[in-house]
Amino acid sequence: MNFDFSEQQKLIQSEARKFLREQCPPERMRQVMEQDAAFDDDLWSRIRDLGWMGLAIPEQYGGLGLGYLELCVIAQELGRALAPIPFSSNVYLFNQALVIAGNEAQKQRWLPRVAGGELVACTAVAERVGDQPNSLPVTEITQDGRLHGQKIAVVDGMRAEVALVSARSSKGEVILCLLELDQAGCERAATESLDLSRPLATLTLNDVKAEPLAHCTAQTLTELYNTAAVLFAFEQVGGCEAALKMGMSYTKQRYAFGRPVATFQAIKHKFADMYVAKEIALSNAYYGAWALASSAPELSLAAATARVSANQAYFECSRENLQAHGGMGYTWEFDCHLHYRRAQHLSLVLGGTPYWKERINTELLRAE
Amino acid sequence: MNFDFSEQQKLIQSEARKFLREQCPPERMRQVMEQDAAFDDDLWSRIRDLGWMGLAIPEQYGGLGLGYLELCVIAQELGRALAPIPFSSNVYLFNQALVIAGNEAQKQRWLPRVAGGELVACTAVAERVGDQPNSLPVTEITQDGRLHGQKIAVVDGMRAEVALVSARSSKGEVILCLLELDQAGCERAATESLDLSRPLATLTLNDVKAEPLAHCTAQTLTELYNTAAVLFAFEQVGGCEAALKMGMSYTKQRYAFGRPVATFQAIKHKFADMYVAKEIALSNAYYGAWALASSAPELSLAAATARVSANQAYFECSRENLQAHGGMGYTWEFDCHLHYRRAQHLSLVLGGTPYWKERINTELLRAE
Amino acid sequence: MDFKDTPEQAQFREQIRAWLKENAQPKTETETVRELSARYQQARAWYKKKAAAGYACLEWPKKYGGAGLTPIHKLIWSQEVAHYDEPDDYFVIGLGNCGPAIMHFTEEPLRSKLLQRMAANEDVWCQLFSEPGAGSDVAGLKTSAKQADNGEWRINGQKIWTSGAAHCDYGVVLCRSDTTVSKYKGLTMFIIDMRQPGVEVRPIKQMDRGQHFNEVFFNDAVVSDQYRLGAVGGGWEAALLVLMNERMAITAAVPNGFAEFFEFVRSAELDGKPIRNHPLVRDRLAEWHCMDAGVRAGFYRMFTAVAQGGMPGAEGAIGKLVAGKMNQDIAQFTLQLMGAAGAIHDPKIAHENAYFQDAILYTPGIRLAGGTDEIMRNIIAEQVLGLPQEPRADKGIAFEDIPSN
Amino acid sequence: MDFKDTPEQAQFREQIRAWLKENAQPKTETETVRELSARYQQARAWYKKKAAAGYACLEWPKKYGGAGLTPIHKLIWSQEVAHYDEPDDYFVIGLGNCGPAIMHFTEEPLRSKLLQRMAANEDVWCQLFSEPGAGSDVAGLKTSAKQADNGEWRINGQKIWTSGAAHCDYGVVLCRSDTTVSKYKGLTMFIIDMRQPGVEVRPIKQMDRGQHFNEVFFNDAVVSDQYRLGAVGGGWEAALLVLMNERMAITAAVPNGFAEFFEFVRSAELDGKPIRNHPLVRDRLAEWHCMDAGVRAGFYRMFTAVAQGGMPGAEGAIGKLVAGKMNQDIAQFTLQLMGAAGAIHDPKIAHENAYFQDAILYTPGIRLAGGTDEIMRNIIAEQVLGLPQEPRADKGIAFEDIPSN
Repeated sequence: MNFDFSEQQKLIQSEARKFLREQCPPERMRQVMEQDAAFDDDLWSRIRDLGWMGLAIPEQYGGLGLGYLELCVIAQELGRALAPIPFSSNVYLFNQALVIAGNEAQKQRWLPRVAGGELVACTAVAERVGDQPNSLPVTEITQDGRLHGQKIAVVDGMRAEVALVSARSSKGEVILCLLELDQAGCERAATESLDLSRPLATLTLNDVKAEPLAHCTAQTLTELYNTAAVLFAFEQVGGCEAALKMGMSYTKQRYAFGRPVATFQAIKHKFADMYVAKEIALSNAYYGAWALASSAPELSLAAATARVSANQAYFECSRENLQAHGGMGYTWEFDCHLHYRRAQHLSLVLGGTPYWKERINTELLRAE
Repeated sequence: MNFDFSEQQKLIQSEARKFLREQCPPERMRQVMEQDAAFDDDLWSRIRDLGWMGLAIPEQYGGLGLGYLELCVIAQELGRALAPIPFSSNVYLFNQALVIAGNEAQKQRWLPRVAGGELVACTAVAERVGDQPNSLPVTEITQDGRLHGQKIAVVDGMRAEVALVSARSSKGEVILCLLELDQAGCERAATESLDLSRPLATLTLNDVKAEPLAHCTAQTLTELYNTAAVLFAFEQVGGCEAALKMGMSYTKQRYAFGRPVATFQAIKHKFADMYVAKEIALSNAYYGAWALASSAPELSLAAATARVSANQAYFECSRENLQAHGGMGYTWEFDCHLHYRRAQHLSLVLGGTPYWKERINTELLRAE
Repeated sequence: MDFKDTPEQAQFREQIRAWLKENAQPKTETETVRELSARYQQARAWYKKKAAAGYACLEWPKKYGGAGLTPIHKLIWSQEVAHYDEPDDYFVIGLGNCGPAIMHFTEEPLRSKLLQRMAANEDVWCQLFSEPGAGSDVAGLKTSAKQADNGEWRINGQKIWTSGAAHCDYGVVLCRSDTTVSKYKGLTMFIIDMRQPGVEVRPIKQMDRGQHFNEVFFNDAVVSDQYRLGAVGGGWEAALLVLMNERMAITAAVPNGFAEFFEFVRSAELDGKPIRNHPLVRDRLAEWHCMDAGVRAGFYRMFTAVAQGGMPGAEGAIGKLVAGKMNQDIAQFTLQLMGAAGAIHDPKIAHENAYFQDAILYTPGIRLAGGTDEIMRNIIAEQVLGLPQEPRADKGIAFEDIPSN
Repeated sequence: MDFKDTPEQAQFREQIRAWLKENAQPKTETETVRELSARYQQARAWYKKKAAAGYACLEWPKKYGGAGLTPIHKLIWSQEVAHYDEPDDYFVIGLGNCGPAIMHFTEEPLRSKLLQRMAANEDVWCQLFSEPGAGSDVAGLKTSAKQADNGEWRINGQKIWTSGAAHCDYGVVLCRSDTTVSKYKGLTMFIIDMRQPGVEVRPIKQMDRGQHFNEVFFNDAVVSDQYRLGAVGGGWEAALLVLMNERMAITAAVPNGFAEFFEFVRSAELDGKPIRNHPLVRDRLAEWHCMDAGVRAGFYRMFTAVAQGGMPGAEGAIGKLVAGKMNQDIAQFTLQLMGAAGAIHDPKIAHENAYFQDAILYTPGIRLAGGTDEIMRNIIAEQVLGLPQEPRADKGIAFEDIPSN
């Protein structure tokens, strides 16, 4: 048994952490929030130069040809650093969709541009409040590849050049299509996001030209979300670790009643509970990483488990870090709310906890 | 607004508390548990002499003609004292069933005997694991009043002389019947109870003679359980208060790391949470008492609310009192488990929390 | 046990019902939670209106501009006004906290002058206790007051979390007048003119982007000794009186989110299905109903106790402790049900005018303001249950020797 | 990242799989949780069988009667034996806790003699640390050890929560040898012969009516100085070594009730309907699955760390903290679903052989034994996260002056 990342992977992680500590302090996220920017272009181009976007993309498409495990450790560091960039939209979702269900022409067209960080992509699935990833879209695609409909909560939708859009095929099945957004009939409107550093858009599609992923099946979206759930879980765990560290460091310095706040049992036990939640999420994320890297049949269960634990752990860690800061935690100036907002965002955009819990049930009770 | 018990009622309560403190220390419950007795006959006869069984029974049937509010304060004290007697079976259930749905002859026959404490009655509703109070019984009553079936979890069923039995009428509706247990075709078997001081029986009924409550409707059982839920809630809150007091008193005396255990913040906050749960349950029980005493249309919602809060509060208080005692709390010798067992018993025998939560929903979302 | 008014109470209730119907603004369906600071003008207009009708400061003596009635009348007023969309509690800190301190600690003619102006809403008051380094531990505050030879005091330091300070004319400020004695003994309380030189108010931007609270900086602000409240070194006792009045100020319960959640359950559809039929939602509805109902019934018990001449108990602390976490849990649960679209913070798209998105961002504040959850549990444990204090690291030594940051 | 054995591990696993298949008793469907004390004879027989085959004390040196293998072999053994109904961990306290202390603190020839007899299960050992007045605060113990002029020690006092003491031949006992120095400095540890005069064992009746634990009374029990473990006054350091070995003794995780709940969800019908379709039950299944899966995956991480020569971390503390409350919550939730019949504690009537009724009564013990939930959180906060200690009331003063009950 070797249930750990390799030395090489750990090295990639520590280099990433060092880079992001220097290049992506919380002020980066704050700038995007306060300037209503789409993302941090400067950080994005630096990360492109490091080759992270093509880490898991085969060399033939311009990537580094490494695997999912390398992506997992990078994700953890991006989450820790609250990086305000469309990495997940491009790499976990758009890129993965092509890997899973694109044909050679589609891959050749798009993967090199993802690997080179030359485009921003988005994924558009939800249409109404309450839609789950498995809800059948109202958005239709006609036989000749024209899309009609509206998509909401599209992360990075205001800046994206291309979108992965779920639609109802003429057979009444879900299909994923590639849609170039710079065409007539395609309107975008910004909607405020809980995580102001990760803006959302509403896309209105009126008879626009799209191209289905060539090998898309009814299972493709589920498979795609499994992969993304594991990677999101690593981002979330990275966030948990940052929030926990922030809370401990603040309460060790801050005094009340003549002693450091961190010496009070109520505060210590709060941190112990946060740590337990984080460790459980981390262990489940590891298991998801193993399942992803080894294409194990357990992936579906492992991904849902990792996601539910990570959703809960990051909410708890970001919420109680804020609480441990006392009144100052409630100010705009302190960074506590950055994690709290990011925790909301990450736990919602791939579908909320109830959806993923139901996925766990489906897997656990399958075959019975 | 006068949302409190009257001075007279408070006097009854303080007298009851004083009486039970002297006459019903926890050893009483322990004796019943350890001797596999049905209940504490001695305490029962003393309580009969005080007239508590007939407190709310009209004078014409041999009672004191007081109201439900007096019964509520007595219930709270019985719960506090862990009284191991069939008071609830006789007074909250059997007696109330007659009051709600008996005809004059039935009342005249049974109420004076309840008021005088001359009999033990039981209520037999559940038939299978998972049955809820509103499950349609399999037990049938024929046109000529013969019962066939089996009832489980019958509190006080081993000692009772008469049972109130739910059965399916020939119309397919639930009906409550009076059944004298001392007849051929009626078998009883003891089953172990979580609360060993409140024994349970399985009743097997094979062509036995029973008499429907004359004015019984499809709603009677629900009404009966509403009344009982409020009175049970007062017993449960009394138990919460005793458990909280026990835990505080023990941890104030006991030292660890050079200071009383009660000075540790984790322990203090535990007690604060227990107190909050208890206060919420108490306030909801008050509201239930008001609804009961004033026959308010809110009774159904108020009773369900009181029950759910009381179920949860007593579980929490009894469980965390035990926890606060440390290892000693886990011994047979200490009294912590007496409350913990009683909390289980009271929260289950009228139907568990999920049933009553559903009742709350029915009431809240009624008319919509 | 009943919910009936006495004949006198019933008559008073009828009277104010009639008056409110004529004068107060009804609630509307589309109402959104407005920032407190945005309601200042409305609050002021409403106050003047009710003061003119004789309904301001109901329980204050008439000589100070009150109505000379009792706390019960105030409670009845609170119940009735709650049916309208008026910011009736807006000036509660001045009236409920500062007012009684002025009544208790000042002499005539200053007393009547200050109170009458406060009762007439000519002066608005704030309370200046918390500091950046003294939140949960208020008595650890450092803002200094030094007396000059002429008897005047000079105040230096910084206060924080001062509600509505930008609109205030006066404040009650707690200062450290002696660092060489123990923590609770070296405090002195003063009235301060918020418009005077050396007092600077700066708004705090909250994480939900609201700006109701302020920082207040004192830079050699001079206060005459006549404005001292209580004895030199008697500030803590004076502060306790103010805080007890805070507890006495029986205001509406802290928002716990239940009403909004109930409305959501009643009306919302998710993924094309009414959520009222979802067992998990029903489980939560019942759970939160029990807490909401219990807190409400607890207030009825308190109301009764006060009507009988008693003091309010721990009901406020329980209500606040329950409300903060519950409201946050409700918001989280509801957003999760909404799926990806839960991340959209837009009243045109999200249910209940984005109440739950607003709430996820403001509920952390409920769990902190007026005492954190942890401090509430300390209060319940020590003041209600009588459990012993922890060993104190700040006991029996001079303030200047207490470890601090 | 993989779950593969090395070739050598795979070969070992194959070998023990084959042996277990021949020799161990399979699990049966109707198996009920048996009281530990009732399994003593079975445990002893099983131990002799595996010792004869060379599978006892896998990681001990051969000269002490072990197999001379590594902790990994022990872990592989634990994984494989878990598939059978054998009480393989029965003697873990003697072997896992006392054994390493004997190895570390005694001299030859006593060392080899004691360890070989322990490894052969000729002697069974127990650990005597906790006292009625020293549970969470073990170092507050009072059992006294006084040395006579001839060098012998006399032990007086009372220990509690001694697992299986009635069957034990020897114990490791921690005593207070000096009350005039500070708490952690006045302790000394000894070996004690449990059959000697002055040692009396009395079973404790647990609230679930089990009787696995005991009280042990010492009344002038004499111990030779040769049986002292470590220095006079060095008992706390010696105890830490024992307790670290407790942490090292990588045994099966504390039962968390998930497997039984899962089986219940798969198979049970309530009120005529399969409960697997009930959304509230499904919500709980997913919740508890996540915790169970996370604890299990945490053990894989620990396994890997140990295989790489590292030390186990906080995984055991996390597993125990999660398991106790979760198992209690599972029992409570399930009983509530059963309605009135949940109150029946009878394996013929209740689901899963009344597992949940048993569990509601034994889970409080999980939350207390081996450190309460509160102590587990202290350990995680201080030892894992490095948070500062609380101010200590028992620091820097002689033991006899520390307030106690």
